[in-house]
Amino acid sequence: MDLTGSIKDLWKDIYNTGDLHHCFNCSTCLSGCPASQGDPPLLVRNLARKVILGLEEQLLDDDTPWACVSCSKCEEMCPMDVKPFEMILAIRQWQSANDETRVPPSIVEIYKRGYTQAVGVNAELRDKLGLPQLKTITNNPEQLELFRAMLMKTPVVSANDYMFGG
Amino acid sequence: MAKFAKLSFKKDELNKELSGFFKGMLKNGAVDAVLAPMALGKQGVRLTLVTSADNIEKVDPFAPIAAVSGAKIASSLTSRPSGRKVAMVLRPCEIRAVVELVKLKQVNLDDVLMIGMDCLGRYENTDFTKFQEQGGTSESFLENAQAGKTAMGDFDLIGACKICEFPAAENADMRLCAIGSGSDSVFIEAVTPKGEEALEKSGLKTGESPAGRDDAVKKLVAGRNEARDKKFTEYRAETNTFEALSDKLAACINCYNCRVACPVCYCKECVFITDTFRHTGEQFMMWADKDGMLKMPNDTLFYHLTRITHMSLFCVGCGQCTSACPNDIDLMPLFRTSADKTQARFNYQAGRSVDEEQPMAGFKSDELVEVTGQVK
Amino acid sequence: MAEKKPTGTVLVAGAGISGIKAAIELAEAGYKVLLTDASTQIGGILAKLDYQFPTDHCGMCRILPMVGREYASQYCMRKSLFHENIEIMPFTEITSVQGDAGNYKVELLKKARLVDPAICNEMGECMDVCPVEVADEFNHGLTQRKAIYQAIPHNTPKLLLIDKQACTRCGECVKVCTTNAINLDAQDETQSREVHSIILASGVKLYNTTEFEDAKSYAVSPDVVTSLAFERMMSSSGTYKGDVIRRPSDGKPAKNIAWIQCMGSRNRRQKRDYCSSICCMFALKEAVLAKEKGGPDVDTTIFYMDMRTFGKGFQQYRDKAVDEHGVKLIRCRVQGVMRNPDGSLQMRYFDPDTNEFFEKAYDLVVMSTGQIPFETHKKWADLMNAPLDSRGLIATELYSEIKVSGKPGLFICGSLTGLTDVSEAISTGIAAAGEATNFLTTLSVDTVLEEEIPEPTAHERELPQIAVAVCKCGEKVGANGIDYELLSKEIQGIGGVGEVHIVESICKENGEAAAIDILGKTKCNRLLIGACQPLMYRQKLKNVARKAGFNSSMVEIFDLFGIARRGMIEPSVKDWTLRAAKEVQADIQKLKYKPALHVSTLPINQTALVVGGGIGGMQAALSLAGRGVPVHLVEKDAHLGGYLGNHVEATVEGMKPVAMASDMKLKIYENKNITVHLNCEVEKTIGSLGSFESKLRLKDSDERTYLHHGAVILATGGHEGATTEYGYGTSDFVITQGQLKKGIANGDIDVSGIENVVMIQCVGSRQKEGRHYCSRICCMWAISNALKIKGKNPETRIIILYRDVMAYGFNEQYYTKARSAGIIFMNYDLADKPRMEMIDGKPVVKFMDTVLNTELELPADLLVLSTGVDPEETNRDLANAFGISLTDDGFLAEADSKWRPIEFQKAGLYLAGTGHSPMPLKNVMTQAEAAAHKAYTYLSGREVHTASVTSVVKDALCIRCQRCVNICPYGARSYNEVDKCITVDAAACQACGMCAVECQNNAAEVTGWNDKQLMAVIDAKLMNDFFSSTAE
Amino acid sequence: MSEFEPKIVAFFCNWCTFTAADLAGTSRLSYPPNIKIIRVMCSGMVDPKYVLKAFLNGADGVLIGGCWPGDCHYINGNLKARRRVALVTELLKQYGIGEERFWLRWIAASEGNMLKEVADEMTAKLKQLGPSPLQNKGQMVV
Repeated sequence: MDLTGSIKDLWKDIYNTGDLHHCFNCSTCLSGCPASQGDPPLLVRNLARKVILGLEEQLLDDDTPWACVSCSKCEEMCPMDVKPFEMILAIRQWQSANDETRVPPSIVEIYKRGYTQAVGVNAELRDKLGLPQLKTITNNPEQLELFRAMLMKTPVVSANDYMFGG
Repeated sequence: MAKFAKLSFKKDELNKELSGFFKGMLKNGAVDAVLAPMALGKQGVRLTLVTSADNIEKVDPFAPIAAVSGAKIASSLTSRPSGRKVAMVLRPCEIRAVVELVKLKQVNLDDVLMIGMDCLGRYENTDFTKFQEQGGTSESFLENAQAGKTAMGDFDLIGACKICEFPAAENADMRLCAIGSGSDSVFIEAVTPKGEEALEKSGLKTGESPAGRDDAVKKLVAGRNEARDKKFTEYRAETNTFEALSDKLAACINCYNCRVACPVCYCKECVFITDTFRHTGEQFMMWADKDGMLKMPNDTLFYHLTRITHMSLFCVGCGQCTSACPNDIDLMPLFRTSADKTQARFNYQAGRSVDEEQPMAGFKSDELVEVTGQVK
Repeated sequence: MAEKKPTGTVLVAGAGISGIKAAIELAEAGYKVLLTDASTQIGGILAKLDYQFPTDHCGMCRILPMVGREYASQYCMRKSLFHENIEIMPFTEITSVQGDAGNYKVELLKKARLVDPAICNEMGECMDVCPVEVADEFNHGLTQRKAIYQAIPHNTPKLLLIDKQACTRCGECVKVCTTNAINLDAQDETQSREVHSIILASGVKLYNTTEFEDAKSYAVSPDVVTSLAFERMMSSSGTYKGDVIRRPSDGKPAKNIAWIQCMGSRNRRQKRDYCSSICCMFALKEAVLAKEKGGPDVDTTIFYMDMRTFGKGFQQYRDKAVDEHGVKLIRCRVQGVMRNPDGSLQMRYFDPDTNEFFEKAYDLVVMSTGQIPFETHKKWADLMNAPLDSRGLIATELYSEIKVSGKPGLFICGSLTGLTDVSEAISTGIAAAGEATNFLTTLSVDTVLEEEIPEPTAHERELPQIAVAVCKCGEKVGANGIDYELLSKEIQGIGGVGEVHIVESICKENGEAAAIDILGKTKCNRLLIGACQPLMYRQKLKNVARKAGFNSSMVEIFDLFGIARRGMIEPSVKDWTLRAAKEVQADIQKLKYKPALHVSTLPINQTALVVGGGIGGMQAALSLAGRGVPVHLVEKDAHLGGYLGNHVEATVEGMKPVAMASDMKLKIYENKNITVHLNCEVEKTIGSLGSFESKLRLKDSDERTYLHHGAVILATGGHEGATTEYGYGTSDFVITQGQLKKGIANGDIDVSGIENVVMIQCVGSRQKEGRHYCSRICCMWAISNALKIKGKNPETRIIILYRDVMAYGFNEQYYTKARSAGIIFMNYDLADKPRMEMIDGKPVVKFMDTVLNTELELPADLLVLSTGVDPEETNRDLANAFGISLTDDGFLAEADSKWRPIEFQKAGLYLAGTGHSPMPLKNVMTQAEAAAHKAYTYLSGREVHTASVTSVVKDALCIRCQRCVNICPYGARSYNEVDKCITVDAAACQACGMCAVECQNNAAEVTGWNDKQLMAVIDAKLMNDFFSSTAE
Repeated sequence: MSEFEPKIVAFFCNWCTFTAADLAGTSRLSYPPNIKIIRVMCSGMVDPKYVLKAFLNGADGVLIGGCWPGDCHYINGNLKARRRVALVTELLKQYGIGEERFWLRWIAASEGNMLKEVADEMTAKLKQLGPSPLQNKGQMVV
């Protein structure tokens, strides 16, 4: 991809702090991020890189910021104090501001499986640690059906029901 | 590709023909001098340094005798070089000793034209006199020896020669080839460019190569190897303990003749005659007290063992040590069996090449790990 | 006659490797040193390390003096250190410093050990009976020790002490002590000393994982250890006695070990925005050793951000670790460690090579903990009333990392100059000694006057008669000691012994007098003194002998207790006595056959030759000339200054090499002591320390000049590397960092309107083919150039393509500054290098973004290449001229990469600057100062004393085979072509005896270690009464 | 008749192995009195003559202790020693003194425990082998 097309100063519109550019891609934000286990995975480090390079289209199409579960581990552990969580929120705002029709994919996710993102994916690890498997709504179909019906009553879902595959 | 010049001779004229060759080289300035065995009448056959072409007639390289090792003479002639070109006619074992001495900076080959002769062995000095009395000549010797007939009544070749694997000379510029070249001719081979130049100057025509030579040499060596292995096995069985060994050496009187005669024992003075081994009466008494008695002279086994550590890596098996012993201790197999092991350990071969580093001169950080058997 | 000036004295605070080196260097130069350390012993961190990178070996002893070696201890540095001019005060704090440069008044607090090492006979029962057990800090709490203990196992004497905090004063130890060495009420004592100069050599505090909250998510188990603790786990004297490495928690062998880099460092949130410099190599070394010790099935992984292998030989070490030992390197900083029920340690990481997440369990996790410099710097600054810089570090002068700003006479070295590896610690130590000497020469002080060495007398050459003096101190020996009557009876019977004297406590004054009196009267010509702690009393006893009229080479001291007791537990009095008598036989034989030795002196030509007129060479020349040493400065080009001094206007730290160089040039031409030889090259140098002769060739001419000098400093620098990669030379838009630097400085390159700049690092560097090393300065050059452009034009987009950003130490701050200025750093892989295409006259750079994992491209208005540093080609000729060797990369090969970084194997030859390896300006200055001091140590006097024990040639026996010449590791032996004989350079010879063994008839021999002596010793050892000492 | 007690002559390098011996001493690790230590400056200083002398004088074993490769105070003395030991071993073997009686070991300054192990191990080995063929014949046979 040719960078001449990219917007050098995009970061000013999205996350205009003195912190962003300190990122040196150490991946601390990745290694402990629960949402990085989702599909597609949230890769905080990559978001920072896209903002810095000013890859507008890629960022607009990128739904992973919505997968963040706000645990703010990255915020706590980032050695360069980039404040990744704040960056993620900033990206969400910027995406919404640049596309009124946008339906946060997390809602689609919630509709699909009852959660914004994959819960109970770490079944193996739980086994290993001798923990019982989570009773998630995802693997409790009739509960999930009720839940979907409930959601369908909300405007944002009913207005875009085509997105929720009926 | 080596060049050969055939030298045919009528009966009893081998040396005459050879002297013609040397004369040619001296006359045409291929060399300024020749060091070669010469027949000096009552004085027997001795290495002689000849500078005048007129004196070269008596040259007799194939005579089965080596009163002293030519390597020692080579050292005297070249360790402080004269600057004049010398052709040296030496036996294979002498040349191999020379190779070691070059590495030890005792021989300088810059002005030397090395001529190696095919060697079928030698007799002890005393036996050689008998040999001549019985009318033995170099020609007869060459002929008989190739037929395996070396024993003459009560004497035969020295032990070293019987088990020598190197009848043909390596590391020579030229070679005098007698093995497998028939009874009426020898060949002169130019091996190196230096040798070819000399051969040219000598005026001899180059031509056919000695057809049967390589096979003859192979055959000879095979027999020698067999004899060697037999000898080694016997000797090792006889000396497999220190006690057995010291019995073998019991007759030693610390005369040090063996190291004087040894071509690779190159020290000025042996350590055993330096102050280090000038013991005090108090010490002798102390040692005597240890076991209640002390055989004198002492340090004999110590001497021989030390000599092995010093020169077994350089030993070329010429047998001069045995010849030199006044008490007829057969030292040759002692050094050869040891050398066989020590040289093998460092896969080194004394006399093989001047470019081969002597084992004690170097080291590697990642070698011989089995010695300590330790890993960090 | 002139009145006696005081002896120059220097306080060296901190007895780590740099402090010890500084002390030794000052002592060698003839000054008195007071060497203090706050901890209970000397050695600093190195006391804990068995192995150092990049050699994985020890060899600390190589820092001992080479020429004046008999003035110093001749044993392993781990035991202890001794030098006639050094007073060592461990367990001592500096409480106040009054006065200023030239006459400091220092208050010292000598902590009470509660055990008097001078009396303690080291039987150790006290440790058995002590009921208190506490964690042993020497092994980082991985083992236990008693309240009365020995701080470091190797120390001799043992130097026991009592841990006041832990001690319950139960008094058990006092009861069992047979020598009354323990005094539980002993008080700390204060001392006041006057010194002329001070060197601060203390290490800095290390990041402590129990102290800082950002460590909490890692230090979750006893199996998570610090890198220093890991060293103790590997050490033979450590936790597992050199056995395989185990998990502290349950002792299971650790098969799967991970290292986490930058613990505590490179952390903006924790206000620690610096790199600790050595941890990367430290971790690599530990990973390699872990594999060597534990075998191939041990798995080692290092989690890193940038693998900073910037030093000499480091890149090769790294490649070897990865390619040959299979150490895994993963560029990811893990967020924490989780402890599994089975005790294993779970970590989740993202592997950028595969772009996948992994969860793995490890047996052991090692935290590469860094430095916390600020407290230490603050403490010293307050005490010395020295300035701190903006970073909170002791401020040094702009062009020095040694000289404290505005405080003449006060210097720093070692980790105070930034966490340093061994070779840098050594260099800064020597340089600090050099600066201190510089300073002392401006004062009215003297060096220690060397006493006259008596020639051996005829009496010494007579038949050996040995007087044996046995030191007795009743109370010390007590119950389990030696029967002196029996001992002297036994010894009297040994041949060669003339007299035996039992003298009461020679270590005390009255005993000393008595000994001198008795021994003064003896008819004997050799003397053997039996004492309890030879290492401790060596000097005192030697003085006794000298006062009694003995040539010190005729005196031996034997260890009455140590040797006798070795291998015996609680021997009976008789056993012990007989063993002592038995052991002493060997010493007597050795002394009996020892020739009368005497120290010879070498005349010194007090001139120095400095090769290379760059900044390093000029600095060395000025430093020497400043101390009154005449210097020949040889430069191959037509002008002084070298690469830096002619091309580099400014560095990122604000140094101005060109200005600095022109200033130095002025000083040099003004200085009467310096003769400059331009357009000259050294063709051949012969001779040895003190008397060299060099042949100079004037370029493109037959003119030859001959110089005579006593020492040589090679300061051949380097220059920016050449390249043909990335279309260099085909387009004006493709230039090197050097060209850009210069272009910006002199305005040839206008960057104001410029939009896109791409910089590529490591061009032709850090790869097996090409420069197989890191050039160390390129990252900072790129950053400083990029910042300049940003300064002129903030809108410019600058992308720096790097492999590892080598912003070690406080350079990290410039890396951070660059990023916050909007400069974009993108990592590339050696296997997938960027490519350049010329598209309508512009270089278009195509490269893989290893973060987004997509191919990017950018047309650059300027493509700037970091082509590294090449050594001077002329090094080859120099190597031949001086008989020295080069590294595979063509740099000068120093004697020892860690312990003798600025010396060559051959005495009298030293090196400094980029000729050694690429390095920043400050390091060049340090090495130049260090090399200058090395040379000065010998050039300051008209002669140097060689050791009395050296190898000699017995010419009458010598056959000139030159095997000794080939075998000598110090080039001390040479064949003199003119006189046709072997000569020995007595200053270079270290008396290792290799020549003596190589020589078959003892024409080569080490005096004092000859065959006669050794064989007599063997006889003595194999007497019939071999076991008499253990009979019954 | 009490158990056979081998006599072992040990040449220890001044820098590493001798320090290890001291360390063993100060750490109060006892090792058999069968080991008679001779301090030399470097393992590279041990002349083959010394080894022969020791055996001829009735030693049952000879032990040379030096620094690990790379640690040598004199850079490479230990590596040269290693070649010499290989040489001397080759000829001792032929006359009934096998490798098990002549050891070279790397023992670093901090390896006091290893020094003890080596000393114990060698003493045990020699007890098992019995007296050297030269035992008590030392000067008589030579």
